[in-house]
Amino acid sequence: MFQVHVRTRINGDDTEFSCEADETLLDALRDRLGLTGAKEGCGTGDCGACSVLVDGRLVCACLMLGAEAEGCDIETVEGMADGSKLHPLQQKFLDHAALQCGVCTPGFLVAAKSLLERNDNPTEEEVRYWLAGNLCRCTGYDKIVRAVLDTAADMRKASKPKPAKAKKASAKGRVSA
Amino acid sequence: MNVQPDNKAMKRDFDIVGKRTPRPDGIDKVTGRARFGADMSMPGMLWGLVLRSPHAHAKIKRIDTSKAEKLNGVHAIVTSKDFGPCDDSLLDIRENVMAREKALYDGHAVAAVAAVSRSVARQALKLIKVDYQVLPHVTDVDEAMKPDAPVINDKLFTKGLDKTPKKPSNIAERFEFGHGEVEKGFKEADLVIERTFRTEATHQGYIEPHACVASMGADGRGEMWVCTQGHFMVRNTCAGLLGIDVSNLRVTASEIGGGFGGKTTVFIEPVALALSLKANRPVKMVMSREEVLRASGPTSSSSIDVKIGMKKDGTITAGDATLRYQGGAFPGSAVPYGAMACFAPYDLKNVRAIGWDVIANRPKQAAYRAPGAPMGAYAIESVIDELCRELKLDPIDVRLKNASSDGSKASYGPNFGVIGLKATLEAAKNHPHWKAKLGKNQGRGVACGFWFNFGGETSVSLNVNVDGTVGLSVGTPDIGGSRASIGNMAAEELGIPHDKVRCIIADTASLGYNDVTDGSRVTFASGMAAIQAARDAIGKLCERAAKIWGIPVDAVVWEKGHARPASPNAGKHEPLSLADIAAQAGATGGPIAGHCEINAEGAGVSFATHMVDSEVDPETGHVKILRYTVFQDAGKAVHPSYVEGQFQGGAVQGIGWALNEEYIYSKDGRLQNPGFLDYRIPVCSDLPMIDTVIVEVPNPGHPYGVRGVGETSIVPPLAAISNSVSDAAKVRMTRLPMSPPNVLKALGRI
Amino acid sequence: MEYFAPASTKEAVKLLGTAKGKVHVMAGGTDLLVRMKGGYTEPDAIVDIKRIAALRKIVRAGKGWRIGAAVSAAEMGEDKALKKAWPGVVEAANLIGSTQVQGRATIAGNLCNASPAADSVPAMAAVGAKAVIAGAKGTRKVAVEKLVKGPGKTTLKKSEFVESIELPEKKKRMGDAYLRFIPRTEMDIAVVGVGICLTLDAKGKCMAARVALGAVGPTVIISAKAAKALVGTTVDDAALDALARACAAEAKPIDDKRGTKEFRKHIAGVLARRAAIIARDRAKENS
Amino acid sequence: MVRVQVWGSLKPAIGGDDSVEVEGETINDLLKALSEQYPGMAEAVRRGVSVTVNGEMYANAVMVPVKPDDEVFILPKLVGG
Repeated sequence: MFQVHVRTRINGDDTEFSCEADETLLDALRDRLGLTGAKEGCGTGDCGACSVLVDGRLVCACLMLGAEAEGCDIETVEGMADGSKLHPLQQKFLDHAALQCGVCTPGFLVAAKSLLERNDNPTEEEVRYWLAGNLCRCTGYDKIVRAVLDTAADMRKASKPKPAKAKKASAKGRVSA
Repeated sequence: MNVQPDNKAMKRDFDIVGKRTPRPDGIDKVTGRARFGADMSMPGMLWGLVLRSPHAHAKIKRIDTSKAEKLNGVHAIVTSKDFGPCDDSLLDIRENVMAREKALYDGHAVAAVAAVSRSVARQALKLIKVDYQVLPHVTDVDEAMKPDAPVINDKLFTKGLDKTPKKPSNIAERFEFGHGEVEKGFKEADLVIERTFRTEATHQGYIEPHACVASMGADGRGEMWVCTQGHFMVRNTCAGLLGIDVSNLRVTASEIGGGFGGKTTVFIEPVALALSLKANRPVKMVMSREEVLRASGPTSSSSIDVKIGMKKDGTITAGDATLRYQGGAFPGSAVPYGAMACFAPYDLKNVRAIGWDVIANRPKQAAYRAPGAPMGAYAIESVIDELCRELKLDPIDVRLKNASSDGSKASYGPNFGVIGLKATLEAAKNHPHWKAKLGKNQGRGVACGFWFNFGGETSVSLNVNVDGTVGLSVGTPDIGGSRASIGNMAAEELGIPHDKVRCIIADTASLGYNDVTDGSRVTFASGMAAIQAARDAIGKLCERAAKIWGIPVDAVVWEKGHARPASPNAGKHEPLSLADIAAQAGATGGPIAGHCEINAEGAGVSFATHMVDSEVDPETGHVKILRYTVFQDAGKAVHPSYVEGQFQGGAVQGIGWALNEEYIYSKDGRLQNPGFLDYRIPVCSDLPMIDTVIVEVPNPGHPYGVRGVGETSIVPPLAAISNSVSDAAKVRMTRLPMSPPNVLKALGRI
Repeated sequence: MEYFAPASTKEAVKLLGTAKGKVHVMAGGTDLLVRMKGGYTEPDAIVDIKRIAALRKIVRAGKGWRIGAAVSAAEMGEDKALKKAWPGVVEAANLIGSTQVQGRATIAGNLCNASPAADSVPAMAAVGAKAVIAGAKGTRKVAVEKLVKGPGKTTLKKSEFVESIELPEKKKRMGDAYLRFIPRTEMDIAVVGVGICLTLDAKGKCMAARVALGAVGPTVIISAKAAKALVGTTVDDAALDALARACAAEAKPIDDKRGTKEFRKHIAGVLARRAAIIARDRAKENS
Repeated sequence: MVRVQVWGSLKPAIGGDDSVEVEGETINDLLKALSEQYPGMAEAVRRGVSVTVNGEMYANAVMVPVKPDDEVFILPKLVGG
């Protein structure tokens, strides 16, 4: 099998690896680099358990080849905490009991981080739609959504106080009830 | 043994139990460090993959593995020939993990390879040639019961009939439960409603696929790393299938990414072990999502007839139900539990439930959260709802009027002990949700549900460390925070802070046997054992204090984490903390530990009432869940956050089952939707917040009053949602899932 | 398998022409990798076009727009001007898969994957989008609905690939909309999709309309009858009813795991009605 | 003698009634006596049953004592999820 040599930066560390040309980034992270925080729940982009950030963009590591990561900056759940200091989302997930089995948790954390980096004041609906690609079978999502909303509220408090935005539910092109 | 109710303890104010403490595995799980099934690697490890039948039913004429064996990098190939004689009780499992004469369902394992990489293993699978003779198949439960249906197993003669039939069929067994005379009861009714309901098979849908690493050495000793609900079960089953002494197999439970009953048996684990045995190298196997859906253990599909009679005042005069469940290609569907549980919420004079266990060309069903109960409850609670509507009666009042209560005779036989059904109904009736206004195309439904809950074999070891901390080893995999709840109960009993107890899941070589994490038993049974182990340790701590003080041990009491003289007569001694005594353990007699090995009894049944508002789009048939409230008796909520989590998770799995989840088989008997794209579990944007009300009617069978909470929460939702949708759509729904095409059809729009 | 990441269109075309065996062009890869995982395709080579800088951009092409084939749906959603001009197309692109998939998936890939249920295709077809195809003999343009022959099949020749998608100029009193129906609220494949673009005159009467139906035939259906139901009307209830009837009649769906024929035909009408209202209101806002 | 009640489909195995009296001081005694007296019961016991004594469920603990006035019920062996 044709092997590809890939140079990347992962969680701030310059990292090189070789992988088969048709190997996913997820397999490369897990099996070549020992970064098993991202999980494979489906391998088809339907569950979000393998969520990572690539050049700041939220993606499923199972839907990207390892070879495509050449020159990319990759962030995984392993890079979220600052040493022993948890990221606020990690702490809130614990405070809100937003995990039961915990296998979807790395994906949710990375996805939620990506949301809050773009929008520090999401509505419940915005949180729910942003996280729709992350499946959780244990919690019914209730405590996860609360943890994300609570983190956002704390992060807003920590930065400069802003008047609350008037938010309208986004209809987009979805047809539901 | 049974731990006697400790009423004083139940009424007391707890220091830790009932508090929302941090979970001990929390940091690992939010930082990605927690090691799940697929996260383990071993030196020299090979990758194992399974070749699966593309046919629903086929004779396996020949398997030619010669080409695959020659492929460079392939180290072992196994087929059914590698699974020799075993105990009768394991025969079905042996055949399910590797097909023998016939492939019995789409996805049935036929052969497996171990190779140096996944890509080599994939190539090898393609080089294995299997000659199939395709046979007629049947996947539908009602079709499978017909006299002219293809017979899947010609050695299957229906059990439970007055006379065993002479001809084999797909009907494995008939079950009957009940008491009184239903026909007499129907005559006393003012209104009798009879309906037939259908539900489709669903899957537990755990996010983590089955995964394991098996390593069998040349010395005949093996180790396994497995994501499972019961590593002792994995050990005993694998050892039994491969003829290994139980003591020669050491199994460690990984962190487990959900199970819900689906990981209470084995699939790839014995195969990995067989490959490792043959290759003499560790072998890792991880199922793909497609394999999980095609070839693990989904739940039954069902077809149910219900007839219930009611008086104008709401009294149920009789209930009769016939439940038909297909449980895949082997006997053992959950139909007896469905038949036992379906009428359990009601104290009925005349009741009968008949269950038919049916086989079909589908994967062998495994347990799924209160196995068999949700479908039965769906049918019965739907008819009760319809009776209430027709007779213009309040559905909660009617349920209260007929509800089972302390001492009433259960529909399945024995008398109930102390139960909390009425308390959940009262809580529902008094909740603002019940009175909230509904809009156009919106409806509300309620339903009750019951589950037995188990105790079972449990072993716990508690070690007092030199610094006053405590190591607590339990043998029930932690599937949703049980290390927190069990550790907290031990800390409560010892009178030390919760973070001084470290609770771990010990491997099979380090602890006595434990039944699997199932039957909502872990917080109840392992908790009870942890309390007993703590009491055992306290006894020893008191002995040491007595030695240190030079007084008799019965003059020492344990209070708030300290040994104290029982009375002034015992002399004046400064209380000794657990840490004080632990520091002197070596000098006063050696290590201090507590143990408990029990077959835990007194689990105490559990009831819930669910209330749900939905909105139906009459043009598309789309159902939106607007509001949901769970009322469930937890006995005593040890860790309320995780009790709420069980309530919410069960409700949402029920929402999926009710609305969109289903196994879809095509005419050729192949599964059409083996992926999360088309096996549609609820996503975050589908749902509202799930409100919870924890009702606490203490279980006298547990020292702290605990009842299992894990399973009951999935029993009422199918019915509650169907009742809600029926209210909104103004038409009685009798088929699950209530997917848009099915709803639109029920509405008569297509 | 070999992996190539050419830096220019020219190089990509050359690779496509010379690579041996089964060669796949990869843009976002969100369909291709799923098909590889399922064993439905085993490429001998993949040509990743994301390293071609020109294909990573959204640029104005005259008064219209050119969206590079490697531009992700998320990037389209973040382009305010594009979103303002063709909200239906952008919303359709933003319905493909999850947030994660949005970060990779492209409308060119969505088109070339040639799924009958592709979300962005009816929306693009409704506004008259064109695919710009690069090949050994330079580029050619083709209407998006002409690029797909049938499920999984395109009219692309060896060494050709879609380099960009061109959207026309958004004129005054034009409005577009795309709606799809799925059983859940996210993450499903469209059971039916309807893209509509219409142009009103100064008095609010519909002068021109294009109605494109997805997932109700082997390829997207451009329905002249449905358009006719709108043209000359004020897109009132009567016109909407006629539109719904026409769409239900024009839909030629199959029964499958995602829906029955009858259901899909019915839904095509329901969605067309709802999409037309949105398109009409957008056209009014754009006057 | 202890009166033992059985689930509906076991009635034929004990002669058509829903209960039968047998001699015994533990669950084990009762199951053994039933198995010896009724071949149909032997088959059921071999495959596994749950027994309730005064409403308390015993999955496989057979040394539980029973008294003549106890309510004893034999049910299918239960599993959970």
